[in-house]
Amino acid sequence: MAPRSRLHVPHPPARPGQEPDFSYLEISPAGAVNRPDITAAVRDIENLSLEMVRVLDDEHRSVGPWNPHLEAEELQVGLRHMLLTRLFDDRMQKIQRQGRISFYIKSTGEEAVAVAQGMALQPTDMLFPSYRQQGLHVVRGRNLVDLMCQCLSNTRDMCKGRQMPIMYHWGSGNIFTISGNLATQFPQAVGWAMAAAIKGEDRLAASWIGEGASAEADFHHAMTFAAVYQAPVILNLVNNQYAISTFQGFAGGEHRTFAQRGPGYGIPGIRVDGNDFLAVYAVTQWAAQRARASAGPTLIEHVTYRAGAHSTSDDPSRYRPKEEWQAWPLGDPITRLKQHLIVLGEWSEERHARLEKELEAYVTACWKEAESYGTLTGGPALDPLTMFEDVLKQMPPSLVHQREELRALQASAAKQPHSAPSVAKKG
Amino acid sequence: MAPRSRLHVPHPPARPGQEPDFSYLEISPAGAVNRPDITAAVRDIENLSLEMVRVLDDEHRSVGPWNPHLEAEELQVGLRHMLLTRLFDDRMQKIQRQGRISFYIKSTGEEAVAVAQGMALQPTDMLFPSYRQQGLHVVRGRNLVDLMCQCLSNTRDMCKGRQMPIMYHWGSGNIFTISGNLATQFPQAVGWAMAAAIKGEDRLAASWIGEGASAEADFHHAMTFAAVYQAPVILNLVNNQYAISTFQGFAGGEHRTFAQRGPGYGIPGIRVDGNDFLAVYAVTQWAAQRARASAGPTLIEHVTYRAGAHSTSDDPSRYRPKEEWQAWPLGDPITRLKQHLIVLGEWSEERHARLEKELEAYVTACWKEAESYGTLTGGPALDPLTMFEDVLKQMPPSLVHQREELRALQASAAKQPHSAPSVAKKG
Amino acid sequence: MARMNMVQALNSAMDVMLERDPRVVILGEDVGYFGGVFRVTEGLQRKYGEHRVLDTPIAEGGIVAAAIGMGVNGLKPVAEIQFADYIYPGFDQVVSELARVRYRSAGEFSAPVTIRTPCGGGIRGGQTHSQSPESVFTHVCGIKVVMPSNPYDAKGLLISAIEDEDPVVFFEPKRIYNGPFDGDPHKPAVPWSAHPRGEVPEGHYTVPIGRAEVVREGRQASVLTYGTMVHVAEAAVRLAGVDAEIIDVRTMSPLDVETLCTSVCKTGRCVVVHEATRFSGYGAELVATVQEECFWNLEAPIQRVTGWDTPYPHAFEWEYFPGPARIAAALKQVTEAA
Amino acid sequence: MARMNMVQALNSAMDVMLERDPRVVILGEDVGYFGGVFRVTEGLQRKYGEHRVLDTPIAEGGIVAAAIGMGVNGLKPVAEIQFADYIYPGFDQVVSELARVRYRSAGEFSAPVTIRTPCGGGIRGGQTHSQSPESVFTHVCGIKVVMPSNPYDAKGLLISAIEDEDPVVFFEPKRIYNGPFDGDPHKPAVPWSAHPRGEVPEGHYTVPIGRAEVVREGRQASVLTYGTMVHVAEAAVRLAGVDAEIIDVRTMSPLDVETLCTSVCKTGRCVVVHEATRFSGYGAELVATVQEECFWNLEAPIQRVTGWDTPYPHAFEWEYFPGPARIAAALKQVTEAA
Ligand SMILES: Cc1ncc(C[n+]2csc(CCOP(=O)(O)OP(=O)(O)O)c2C)c(N)n1
Ligand SMILES: Cc1ncc(C[n+]2csc(CCOP(=O)(O)OP(=O)(O)O)c2C)c(N)n1
Ligand SMILES: [Mg+2]
Ligand SMILES: [Mg+2]
Repeated sequence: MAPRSRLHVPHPPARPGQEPDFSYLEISPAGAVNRPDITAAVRDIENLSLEMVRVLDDEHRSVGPWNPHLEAEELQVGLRHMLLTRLFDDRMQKIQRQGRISFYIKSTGEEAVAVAQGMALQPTDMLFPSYRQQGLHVVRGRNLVDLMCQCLSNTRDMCKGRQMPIMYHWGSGNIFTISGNLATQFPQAVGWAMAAAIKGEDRLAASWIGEGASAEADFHHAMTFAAVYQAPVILNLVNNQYAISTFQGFAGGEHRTFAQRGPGYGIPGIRVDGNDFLAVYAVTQWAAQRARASAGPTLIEHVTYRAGAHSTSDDPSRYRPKEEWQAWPLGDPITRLKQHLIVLGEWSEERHARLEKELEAYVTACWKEAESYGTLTGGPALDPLTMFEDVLKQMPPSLVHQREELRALQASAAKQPHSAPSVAKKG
Repeated sequence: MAPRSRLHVPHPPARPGQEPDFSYLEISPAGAVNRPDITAAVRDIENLSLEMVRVLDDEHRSVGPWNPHLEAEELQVGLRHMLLTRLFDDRMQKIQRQGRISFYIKSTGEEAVAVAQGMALQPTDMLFPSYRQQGLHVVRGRNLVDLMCQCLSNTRDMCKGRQMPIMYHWGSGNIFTISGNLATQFPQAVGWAMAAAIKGEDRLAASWIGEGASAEADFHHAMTFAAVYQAPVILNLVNNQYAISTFQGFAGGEHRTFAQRGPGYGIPGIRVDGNDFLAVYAVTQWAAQRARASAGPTLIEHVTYRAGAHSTSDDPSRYRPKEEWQAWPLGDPITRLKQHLIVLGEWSEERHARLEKELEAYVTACWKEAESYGTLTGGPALDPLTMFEDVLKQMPPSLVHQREELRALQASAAKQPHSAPSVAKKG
Repeated sequence: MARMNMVQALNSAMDVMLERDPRVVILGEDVGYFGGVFRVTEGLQRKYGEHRVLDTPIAEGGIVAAAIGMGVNGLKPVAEIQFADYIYPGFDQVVSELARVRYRSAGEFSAPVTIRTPCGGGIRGGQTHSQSPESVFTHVCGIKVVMPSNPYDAKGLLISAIEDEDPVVFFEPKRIYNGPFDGDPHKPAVPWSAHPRGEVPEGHYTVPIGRAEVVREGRQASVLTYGTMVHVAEAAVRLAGVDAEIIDVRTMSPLDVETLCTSVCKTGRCVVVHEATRFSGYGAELVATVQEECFWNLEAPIQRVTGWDTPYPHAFEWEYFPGPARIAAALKQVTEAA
Repeated sequence: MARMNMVQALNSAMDVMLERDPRVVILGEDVGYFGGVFRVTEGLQRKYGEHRVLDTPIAEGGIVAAAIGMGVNGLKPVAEIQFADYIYPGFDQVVSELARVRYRSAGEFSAPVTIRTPCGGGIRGGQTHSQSPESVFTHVCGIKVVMPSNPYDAKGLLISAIEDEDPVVFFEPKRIYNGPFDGDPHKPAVPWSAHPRGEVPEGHYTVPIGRAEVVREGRQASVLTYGTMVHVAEAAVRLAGVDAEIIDVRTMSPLDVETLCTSVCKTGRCVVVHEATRFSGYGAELVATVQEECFWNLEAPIQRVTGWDTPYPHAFEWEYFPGPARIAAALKQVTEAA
């Protein structure tokens, strides 16, 4: 066999020890991209998928046709949600490091995606997130205690101890249950939207997928079904540059933007500065108007950066320069919105510091309450016998039997081990 | 529930009893599309995926930059291969109608795809066809008897009776085994091409998929892997307007060409008049040059029409006007090449009639020989005990045991039924 | 009452449910305008409109996923997978999603999807139009798995499946779509109209999921089987001259252990029959359950009569098919065992 | 000889094979530069180059398909599926393609692909990082299915798998990557260096596919198990105080019936243990085979000790896990049965 090879292998711009290099990233100036009518034909608006919609300029002013002209209060709410999401993430990560929960996934650096989008949608719209849009729960007013209890698998866990941390759901909040299997939610959201259209309802569905997961079959199914039935759905591809260790080139992002997948299927694609709260809000509004006007689905690529590790099982210093986040040309979404509000005269460093303190205290209070409902290692605990419920709506005889077997076992065993000290890697 | 629905449902242009209507089809004039250099960047040649490469004009002359300037003899060989493919198909269909084989699939109307492409590639290139590229076997000089024996599941069946008719393969001819599961060959071809690149070989892989099957996950995987590794592969999407009963709109072709999927992944897409032998040849040559120059994969959409039924299990008069084939604006690939040769002064109606007779006789002779090796209902028969072979390279004890069980059973049974009269639908 | 073959009975079940329940929608490849390659959905789109009966792209994973989304949004989708052999591209959505939505959300979300799919061989379909993959689905908790053996059950069970609040994978043995089949392909085809279970009420009725049926009472042995093989077993019992009880399992999961084991404990001898390959086939579960429950009554090892552990070969389908002779031999073996 | 844990042993197997055979290539999500999320491929890309050890897109179906194409083109691909729970998106390519290429082409084409994938629970992975789906693969003819229980076997079996001319699905019980686990999560972790099977030759050797191993001789009962549960069974035998023979099945398919049945025919009593859910689990096949071969020697019904028929719950993994107490109870039951 010849040692020579002509197989192309994508290379990330930088490895640990090298200078961060984001020269591959094509960035449009703020305000530069036109905002077409929602009824425009795909072929007339292909530029949206190649350029980058941006509203906040380098002086932190909002400019151009995509400026959503939000009230200052609304921006403050957005800032608050993003900050709360970040502080919540930081706390939970710390708690995981202490071994008090088994796993965690932060959304640091990407808060604008979930928060701006959540705010641009109606509460009745149905959301099918991946595991990195906890901001949606924050926007919709979820009590953080609920999220924490899920991470703790305690007596108030909405998942009754069945799922790993961060696999939230919220029926009344219209947020779907998260799966461990990547990408599966994407075509489900399309099916949900098809049903809404069949019923003639005005609700839309939105879903989120990582750029890495977009290589899965489900992405293709979602795009195809959405295009064929012109389903009222917003399909969000969050390109945070990394899957776990592999950069976006391994998902097919080397030669073309992910937003360009849209036009390939006859679906408008929009590439947006995912760290620009106003731009994300604006494109979401545009896509939502399209969906509500029966004008069809939209694919949005959010260009952002995963500032933290993939999860608490991951150590990114093994595969990328530590300094990348600082070098990321689109900045930090929280800082940018904060600076914008300051420029508007609607915010200050002092107010920000005060808010941060307030939210920190709130997170602390929530955690205290959550812990009172039990932890992995102590306090009140869920009854293990509940594990036999909800497999089917009605428990079949075999499961009744197995539950009784476990009940008897527990009765006979003086002490049955209840938890493991070891926590290994999870993807 | 509201009876109103805003779900879009694609509608074919015509149903049985209605006038055929191909106004949806965008057709470029022959010679109108530019032929870029094989090193051109995807974004600079997107027009190739929206327009239509055509060489033969309405006067049957070859025109424009894509004209491959083939010798007359080569064109005559192409004509012969296409005609033989068609006559073979017609004969096998008749034979199926007589109940002498269990199933058949014709390629009528699409012969130019397999034949022109087969001729434009090297014999060492590896082919991963779907079930409608029998022309590839013809081009590569396969004895028709071999194909017929496969359809007969007889003693000379290359598949040893294991596969339905038309599921050919040809190891030494570099044509891969056909699967009943749609689309699976597409990413396999990419893997094969990756291996060729890893080994530093100059061989390329080509694969074919129907526009209907392109909705399967495998299409997405093939495109993604081909794009990421820039594999030396030609990915052909044969858009013959129909899956089984559903027109191409149900595969996502309503709002955009299938060729446009290519640029969506960063892969050049070319839309070609699939019934224009010269155009198909030319684009294949271009794509093959790209692959051999390590310039990456190419997606080719062949715009053609499935003139016959989906298979012998199908009755297209239930879902489309009988007259559609006559109304098809891109004509019949055989007639068009024939007329071109006549215009060139290299062919005549008489020679054509003579060729047809000769090939008919050849097919008849092949069939006679094939039948002599056994049919489903008589003559020599394969040993059923061979069914236990090739599950694994070495037969495991359990299968040895099962084979002996069957052997004993057959010995004890005076007469064991060997075939069924009933043949039901297959997809 | 009307006479229906299995195709008509299944069609009638969907017709009844589309009529009664506006939440019911049908989706799948070629199921709409065309009425399905086996014509099981014939006429339904014309009657209920193309928003209730949807043709889909060819993407089984997409079909199942879309059905899940629809189910979550309050519809009751009935998805057709054109051949059971083609359910694998949708396997992840069935196993990781459809079967898990209720559990992982602690009951807050659920997707009451029915997946219909024709299975089994004997129609010269070769290895990719003949498979019976029920076993792998029975290993997946969170879904029910059903296979009827006659028109009456087919309609009643399909209505139950659609009404069920849990997902059901509904296998349709296509060899008996048009008539019962006793395992001899050379005999003239028998239509369902000549069979008592070809009498099918036109309106709504149900056959409960989770209940097996004794289709022939007997004392010498028990045959546990389902689908096409119920009829083949009947022929085998006649052939063997053994007074065997035949049980149509009907629901593979959840299993009606009681009916099965009552029979085997009574007869003390058992043959398990299915068309799928033997190794880790559903028969293994039946044997394992029965030997556990009836061990002290068993007088002979339980025999499995199944497809061989090879793909279903086109030319040798009748040598592959576990026909009456093989079943009869097993019956003799278990009844003659000391 | 060196001391290796299972991760190192598996890594060493690939290292040896990459070195010996230029056809061997590794592919999978994060397996290249990063060395795999469990670090099983650590250092291999650095040593052999990025054309022998390939990071891939996140698409299990694409990974398997690409591996098939590479196999057809003369390479010997070793594909990693990051978690066994994520093999389902590639299921069609495994079942309909990888397992069928040789058969349907009558041996003219074949794809000698090895699929490695970590399986099993006990690492707080919840329902989608804990599954043991071996059963469904054993029902698919045309592939071999293997699961080692210790570093020595892991390396020897993985080398055999890579050298095998047939496809092998190779399950790696991740709970015992770093050390044997006896079922008690509260005990301090034990490293492989303290275990005799943590002694692993550095070079090439093989452990044959298709052969079970008696890991403990005994007279009173036979425990048939594999993977993590081999160690748990050892603890259970001590706990129960029963002189049981423990058999590590090692290769689920093709099964070494002889070794298993020789043991059970000798002891007359049998317990089958696995971590996967019980219904239609691989244990059913073991029970079905054993009762057929050893019926006349069996003195008690064969017991199955398995995961419950629910998804693997995050909070209750130790109540879910078929631990020593449950196995010991089953051992008592079979040995005390009249
Ligand atoms: C089907 C499947 N394959 C693999 C994994 C393991 N896995 C979990 S997250 C992840 C990376 C996903 O990257 P991306 O989609 O970019 O999302 P991000 O984490 O960046 O938000 C992988 C490979 C999985 N959960 N599911
Ligand atoms: C996975 C899978 N799903 C469904 C089928 C049934 N089926 C066979 S051919 C066909 C239509 C394919 O249409 P297209 O891809 O356009 O190819 P064409 O027949 O037009 O060449 C269908 C649905 C199959 N063979 N495999
Ligand atoms: Mg990412
Ligand atoms: Mg087609």
